[in-house]
Amino acid sequence: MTTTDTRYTRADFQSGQEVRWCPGCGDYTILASVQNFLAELDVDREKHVFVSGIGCASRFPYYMNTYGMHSIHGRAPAIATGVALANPDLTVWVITGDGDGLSIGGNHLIHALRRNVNLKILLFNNQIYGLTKGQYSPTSELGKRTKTSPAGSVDYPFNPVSLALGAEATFVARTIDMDRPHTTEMLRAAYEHRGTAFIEIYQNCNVFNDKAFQLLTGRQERDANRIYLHPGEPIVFGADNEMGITVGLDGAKIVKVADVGMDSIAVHDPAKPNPGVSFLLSRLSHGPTGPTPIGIFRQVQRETYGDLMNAQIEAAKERNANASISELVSQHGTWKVE
Amino acid sequence: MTTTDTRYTRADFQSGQEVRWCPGCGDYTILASVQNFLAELDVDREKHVFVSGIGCASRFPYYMNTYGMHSIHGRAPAIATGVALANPDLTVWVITGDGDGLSIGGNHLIHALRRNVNLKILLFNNQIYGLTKGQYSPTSELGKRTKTSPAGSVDYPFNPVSLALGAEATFVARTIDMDRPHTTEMLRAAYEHRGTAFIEIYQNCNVFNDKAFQLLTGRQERDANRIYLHPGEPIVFGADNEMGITVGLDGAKIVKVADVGMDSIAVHDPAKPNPGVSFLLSRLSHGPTGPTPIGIFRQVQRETYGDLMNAQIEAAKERNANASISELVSQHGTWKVE
Amino acid sequence: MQEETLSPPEPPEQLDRVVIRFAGDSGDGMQLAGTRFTETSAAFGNDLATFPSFPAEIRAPQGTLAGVSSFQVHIADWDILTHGDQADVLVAMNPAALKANLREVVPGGLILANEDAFDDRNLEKAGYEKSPLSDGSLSGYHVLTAPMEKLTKIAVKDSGVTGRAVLRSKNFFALGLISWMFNRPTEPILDWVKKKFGEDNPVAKANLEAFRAGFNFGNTTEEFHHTFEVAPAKLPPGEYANITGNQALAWGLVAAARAAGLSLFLGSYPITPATSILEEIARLKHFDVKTFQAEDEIAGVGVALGAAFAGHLAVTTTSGPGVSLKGETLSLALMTELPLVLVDVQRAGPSTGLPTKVEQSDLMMALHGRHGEAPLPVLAPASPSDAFEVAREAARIAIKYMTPVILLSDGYLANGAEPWRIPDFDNLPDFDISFATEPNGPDGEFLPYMRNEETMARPWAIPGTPGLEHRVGGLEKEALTGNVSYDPDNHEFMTEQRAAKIAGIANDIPEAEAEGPDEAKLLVVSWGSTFGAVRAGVNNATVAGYPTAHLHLRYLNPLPRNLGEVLDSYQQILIPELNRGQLAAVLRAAYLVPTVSLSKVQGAPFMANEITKKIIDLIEDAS
Amino acid sequence: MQEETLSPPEPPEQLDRVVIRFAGDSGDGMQLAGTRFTETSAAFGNDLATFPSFPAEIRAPQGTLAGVSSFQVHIADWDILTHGDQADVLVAMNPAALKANLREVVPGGLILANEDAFDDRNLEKAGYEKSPLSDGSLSGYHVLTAPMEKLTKIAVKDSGVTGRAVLRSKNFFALGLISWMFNRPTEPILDWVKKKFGEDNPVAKANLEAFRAGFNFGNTTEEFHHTFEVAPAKLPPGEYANITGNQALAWGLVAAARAAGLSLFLGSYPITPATSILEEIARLKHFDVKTFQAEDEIAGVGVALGAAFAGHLAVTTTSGPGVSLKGETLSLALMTELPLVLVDVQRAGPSTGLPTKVEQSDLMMALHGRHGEAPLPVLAPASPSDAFEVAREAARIAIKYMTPVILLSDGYLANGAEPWRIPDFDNLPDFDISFATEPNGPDGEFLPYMRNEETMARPWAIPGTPGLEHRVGGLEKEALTGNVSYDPDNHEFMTEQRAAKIAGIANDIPEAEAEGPDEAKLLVVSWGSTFGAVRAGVNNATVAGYPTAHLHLRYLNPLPRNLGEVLDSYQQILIPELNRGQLAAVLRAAYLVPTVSLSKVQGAPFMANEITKKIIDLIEDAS
Ligand SMILES: Cc1ncc(C[n+]2csc(CCOP(=O)(O)OP(=O)(O)O)c2C)c(N)n1
Ligand SMILES: Cc1ncc(C[n+]2csc(CCOP(=O)(O)OP(=O)(O)O)c2C)c(N)n1
Ligand code: SF4
Ligand code: SF4
Ligand SMILES: [Mg+2]
Ligand SMILES: [Mg+2]
Repeated sequence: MTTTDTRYTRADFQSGQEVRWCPGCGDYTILASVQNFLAELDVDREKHVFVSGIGCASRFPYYMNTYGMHSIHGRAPAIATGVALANPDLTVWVITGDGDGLSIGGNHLIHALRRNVNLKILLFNNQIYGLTKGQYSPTSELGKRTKTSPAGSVDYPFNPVSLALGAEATFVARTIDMDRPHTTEMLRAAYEHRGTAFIEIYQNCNVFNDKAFQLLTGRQERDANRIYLHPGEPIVFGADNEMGITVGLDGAKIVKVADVGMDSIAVHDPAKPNPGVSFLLSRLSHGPTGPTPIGIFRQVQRETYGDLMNAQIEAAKERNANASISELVSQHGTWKVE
Repeated sequence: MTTTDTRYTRADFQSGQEVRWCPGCGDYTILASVQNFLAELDVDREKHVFVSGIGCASRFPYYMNTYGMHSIHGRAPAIATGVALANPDLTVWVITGDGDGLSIGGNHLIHALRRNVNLKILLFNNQIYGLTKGQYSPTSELGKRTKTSPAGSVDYPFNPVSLALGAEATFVARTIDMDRPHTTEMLRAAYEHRGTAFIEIYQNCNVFNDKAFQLLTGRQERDANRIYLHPGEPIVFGADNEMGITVGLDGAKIVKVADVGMDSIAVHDPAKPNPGVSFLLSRLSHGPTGPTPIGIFRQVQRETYGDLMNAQIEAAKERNANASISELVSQHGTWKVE
Repeated sequence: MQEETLSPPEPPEQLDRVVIRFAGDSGDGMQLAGTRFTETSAAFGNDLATFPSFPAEIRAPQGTLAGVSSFQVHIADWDILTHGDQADVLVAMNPAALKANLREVVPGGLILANEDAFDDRNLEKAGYEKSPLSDGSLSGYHVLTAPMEKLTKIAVKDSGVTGRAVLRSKNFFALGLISWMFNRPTEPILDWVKKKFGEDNPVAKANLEAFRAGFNFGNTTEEFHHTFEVAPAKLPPGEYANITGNQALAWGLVAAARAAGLSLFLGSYPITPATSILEEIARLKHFDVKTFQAEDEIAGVGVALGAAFAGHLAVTTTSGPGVSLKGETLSLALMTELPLVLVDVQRAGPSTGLPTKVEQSDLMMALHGRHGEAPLPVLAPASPSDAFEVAREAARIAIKYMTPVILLSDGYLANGAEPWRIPDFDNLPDFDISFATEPNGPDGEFLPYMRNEETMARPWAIPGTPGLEHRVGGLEKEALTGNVSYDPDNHEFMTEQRAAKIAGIANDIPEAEAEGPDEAKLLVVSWGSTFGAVRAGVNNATVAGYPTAHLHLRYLNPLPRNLGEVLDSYQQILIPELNRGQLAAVLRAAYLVPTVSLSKVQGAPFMANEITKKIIDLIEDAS
Repeated sequence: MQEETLSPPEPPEQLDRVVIRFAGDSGDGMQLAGTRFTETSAAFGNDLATFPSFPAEIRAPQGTLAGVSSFQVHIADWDILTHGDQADVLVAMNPAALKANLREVVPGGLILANEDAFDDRNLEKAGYEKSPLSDGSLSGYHVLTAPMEKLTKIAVKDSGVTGRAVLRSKNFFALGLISWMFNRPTEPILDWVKKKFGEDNPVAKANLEAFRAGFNFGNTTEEFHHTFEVAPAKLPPGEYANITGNQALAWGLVAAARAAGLSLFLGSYPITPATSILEEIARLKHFDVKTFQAEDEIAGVGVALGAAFAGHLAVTTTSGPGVSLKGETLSLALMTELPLVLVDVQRAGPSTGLPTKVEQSDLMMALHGRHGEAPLPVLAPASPSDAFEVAREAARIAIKYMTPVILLSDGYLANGAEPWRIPDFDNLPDFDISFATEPNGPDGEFLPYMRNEETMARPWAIPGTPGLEHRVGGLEKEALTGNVSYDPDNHEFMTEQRAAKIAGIANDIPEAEAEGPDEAKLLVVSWGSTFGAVRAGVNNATVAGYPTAHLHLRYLNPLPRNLGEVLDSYQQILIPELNRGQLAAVLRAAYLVPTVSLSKVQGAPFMANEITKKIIDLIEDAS
């Protein structure tokens, strides 16, 4: 995409630090998507803050020529919450991994989601611990053999989209590193969402978990497996949109459109106040092992924590203009000693 | 219920420690329900272990004449996981509160649920921090005024049932302290479930959050607001079962049975492999502020973490009978110095 | 108005000090009675110190020892230092209160018992076989009894309060009786009741009537003919308010933010005995403060760190177990060199320990409770009112030196109150703070780790500032640029710089000054809330002919720059601590001086006489 | 078979020791080459010590300084102590490897370079303007070059490996050349390749051919005419295996569980450099071990504590940041008095610091990183093989005294290897452990806090045992019953008991014994992984005419009971530490002895000569 009519180019968002992911890592692609998107966005560079935890993905802030903090493992949502509440003018991005965000950081993540703090959370899900060299993560499939699960993992994985919906998230989406236009679309929607926006990004770790997303990225396989969710449109997929989704008492189901007729295909509406159907869609796959929905699952407005907090502060200030420390300390009564 | 044909009476499960909740606290009722249930159950007393965190609810183990640990704030699911995995013959109960289990302990809770460790988790939800004298909790309603939210809470609450379902729980139920027969029924179902069983128990804190569950416990109100879920039966409620639940594209809805006809009323099936409909039901209320489902939302079989782990260990032992330390340390080769 | 008639008939006996303890069941309103008595004494002009003590349970069973709640207040006509080692007067509302508190009453002290509560049931609950009021076991005390419940019932019969609620006013009966006995001004109490409940409220009426009944009971009952008076203290002139340690911390932090021209951001998770700081600050939104009740302690310090990065005065408050959880994030704050104040209101440990009781056992954790070489400033207030100044000081150091700072208060300071001479806020110095706005490097570059020459602080460049975009993080930083650096020499250099920055704060804090007679050869060194008891104990020893000096440390890291010299100039060093010798270990390692520790780990503060006794023993042994 | 013909033509020069460093890009297989060289040297009978060094990134960009990986091995015909201060031989697979490692080569040392990699692109990536192989800058070294890539390509052309994969074998070419030069037995290497890949596998063939090509290149190329030999060391007789610190810990823990007759339960969360302990134990399910990869460090220690309660030998492994998180749970383990071993494989801090580098800066945290009075035993192994025994010892103490124990290893021990004389397992003592099965109280009651008279340990009564139902927890425990107790005296009593129990372990560990000449007036005190360098440095000083004694501490808490006496018998005490003086502070506080610290905080181990130099300086200064 061209950026001639904006102030910025991608280079303006590249920090001097050498990018040090493994050659071929999906993180490069996401970095490029984000940098290009921010250049297009044309928002003052100093207004962006990237906060991350620890992991390969979490090195991200170092490569962004914006404000940033490469914090500690799992705590980025909490730290970012502090940044966002302290200064509502900033756009605060959280970069996290499946280990960082769902294992050690799971609690901060679900609390940020329910509070609806104004954060944009990008969870790079490579279904593995990359930085520590290949242990299974909370999104690794059952039976996965890694160094810490030599006989196969016995940890049933999370479905990050389901978890986010269960945690009262107002914006939940999924995209794929390799699908750059879609990634950009999701970034834009997240940016425009007021509140916590959560995007799960399927990211290939070609060193420790190569081809985990092959079904969604392989030339041969991807058409049959990417279920794009477009608001207001019936949910269909396949090379010729021959497949579709119905939603009913047994959950969401994959059907041949021809078998049920287009009218029975569910029309996607991420803005439903009730997250129930979004949740049903999230259950279509429990990982990228078959047809998998990609796109925005849920996108609703709810007042943000920050806005509610600031309204209380403003109201208090109005009621109590010129509050002084002397008054404060005298409120329960004082006496004079002459 | 009579216990004459069992070895135990309630007294056998009462420890010598004086029970020290505030008079009128719902915790007393739950304690009685649990003690009576265990007496009925007729399982060796020493096979029960109660592990709790910190909070009023978490004093529970002290009052049980079983093994127990009153641990630290939020960590009970982790500690209990260790107990359960170390000794599969035990029945391990986790007692936690809405603060203990959903605030500081949220991560351990969701991970226990996804792993399906063989634990029975009783979350006493009084929508307040009792022990620390009345601050809002992650289940307190928006706008609640407490000592730490004098202008009203701006924290959008969790729905514990939704959260548990989003976290891949295999057994999720809700009951009410005052409804002792129902509590017992839920305890029994949880006990019989192999895997992590999660029960949210609405518990009245008459000191800091009195009447939070009035709609479900008040003589006047309760019939109109308790939606009992009975497996295999249509979901109806009201004094004359005049109200019912339908499930459709817009989620679960409350309807007059007369308006839609009994055939349109959803038949409850907690054993559906897909948790979608259970989730829809959980969205009928976001707290006890109107008609609220009570009962088992989900109950499915999935291999437990412990069983899978033990199978791997047994298989390894079989393959490697009589493994010796000498062999272990020699596996990469040794040499002799004469 | 009727109040004016409430005055005692004969001239009261003058006392220079008295310690009164109100004790009853936790439902009996003893904290309220004590607080009201304190406030009226403060208004009267006494110096005072208080010591509330709560049961650990929210509501322990009524009438049991576990349920006893007490409030001790020490009033004097001079500048007192402690809440009093033992009580001169014990108000016992039931047998359990008597039993639980008797060992805290001076021999020959006055016991004022609510005789109505000494029935068989209550006696049994308290574990008495016979009534101590009649079995002679209290012969070493002066015992007075009053049928407080009966008289309260009668007094409130027209108030509109009925049923069991009637008895709730019996604390006001007791308060009235004690107020009469100690010749207190009644207006402050009566006014408070009216203001609190509304003049026409039945509860207000009941309380007022009960109070008057108690007052009149003293007035008219022969047994109570004798009254006492403690004259106003000759405190330095000024305006005074009563203040608890947690209030002082809350207000001091708000004042610090004002002084710095910053918004205050408090990220916290409730925990006894720190919670009320959060609760107090949450009420102060009109001071542009943000409070965030986090999901846990780690998030509490995490949000605070984020807010610090974004330019707020960031604070996190907690108690011991919470500090154990915050170490990793504190370590990040230290590496990113961002200002942050961590308040630890210490309680008795380890683990959950005795959550409502005092201890000073987190000092070593404050100094060392993080992985790696991670030195931080540590400060501790000496008294509730000192906590205001120390809160400001902690914030000043955090901002000036771009470092997390640990403030060690404790459960004794948290709830204890004392009169505080309100400072002249206009003349308190503002903090000199400036965010970076311009590049500071040679080629118009911004160098986030270029240090101020004097303070060694790095610049505070907050997000939103154009041109200063930079990244911080937990990996070792390259000097100047702040880029990630794996260079061995840089790591050593930065480790030394971080240490030197903290050590250098010693030049920005007062020198240590021991107080006491010149001939003293024994120095007592203390820190934190033991100040009052230790100072009183030292004074008493000196008066008793054992000249002793006292040095109280407000700064635990860095230590005052002349401390080694001061310690070297004494022959004996005694270090009383509510732990097993933590400060002693620090001083021994730093200065290789022999020390004697006086340890107390009972969840209770020192008594002055414990200090005095130890001093005398030591001096006797040495001579 | 062809191998037999691979032997050098002229008799080799005899050396008593040599240090060889393999260095290349992290994709070049240097760790593999180094490990194979080590194994064949071990089989040959040399004593040896290794030091692998990895880049911090998973895959730093190829050819850059950040991407350099190296493996140093020290082989000798005598009992060596360190991996060698500097390398005698550097194998440099590319310019970056040369640049990054040159300062670690002895003056006049041999540099063996892969000349094919010194092209313009690689030179630029490494920051060279001209090729150091030709610009004279290496004139202080002996430089040999070989076209390793070209020759490798030729050698493997019939192996079946094609394309870019061909070059993967060049590490075997280098290994062959070095093996020839140092007269190593080739069978162990050739056998290993065949076993690892399968004899007919193309990769095996390629590696074998590349190895032979390297070996033959030495044999036939004039430049390489000279070869060396390091004779087998005269190690104590026995069976030996090569062992790294993390392997030793893993195996030691498994052995400890066997000795105790318990199942091992490891609750852990991956973190560098501790992860491989979890990875190793996860493979050992046939030893009835359970490993649990927890959601975080808190859960890791939490599950372990639960397993301890249920009667397993419970362990949690981590590194610095993880310990910062585990403090609260450790405090609970201490209060509940349950056995638990926490292994901290220290890395350079604070915060994320330098995660792959060594440091000893967690000692103070191990001793004090918890709220309240919370003393715990702390042990540290001296070398990879010592780690096996220390793991057993930590478990023994934990179980015998019913306490959590902290074992402080570090990143240097974790990956470094040395030959280990395999103990005679049949003769290692079993641990004496018995679960409680019967009530121990007067009336058939079970008293969970009734202490063993000798050890002061409480009974271990595990769930499932009829009649011993009891509750433990974090609130202060009443002596004997373990019920919750708020009694002040009980709290002090229990605090003292917990401290006395740990202090009493001093009677169950060996006395401190300094080694060195009688005339030594200077004592060097060390702990942990610095053992080898310190011992070598002390020996060298003594040999150089500066008689010096050495005391290495395996037990950091409690300290050996005679330590004070030992320290007092020297005039000077030098304490070298990879931190800023943490042990020094401990010893100064405990014994009031003056100490001199030698600190190194560079993410790297000591070199022996750093120790020697400091010793000589100190002795010179004192005389
Ligand atoms: C407190 C703490 N525990 C553990 C680690 C080690 N650690 C660093 S990153 C990581 C997991 C990373 O996995 P993920 O978040 O999926 O990121 P990825 O590397 O796959 O992008 C772990 C366990 C740490 N740095 N800090
Ligand atoms: C680490 C730690 N943080 C905070 C506390 C203080 N604390 C004890 S219980 C509690 C909340 C209890 O709420 P909940 O779990 O809802 O239990 P309830 O008392 O309502 O039954 C808190 C904040 C603590 N004990 N430990
Ligand atoms: S290890 Fe995997 S996730 Fe990490 S940088 Fe390499 S390819 Fe990417
Ligand atoms: S505070 Fe509330 S929850 Fe706690 S014991 Fe009292 S009534 Fe029960
Ligand atoms: Mg990952
Ligand atoms: Mg609660």
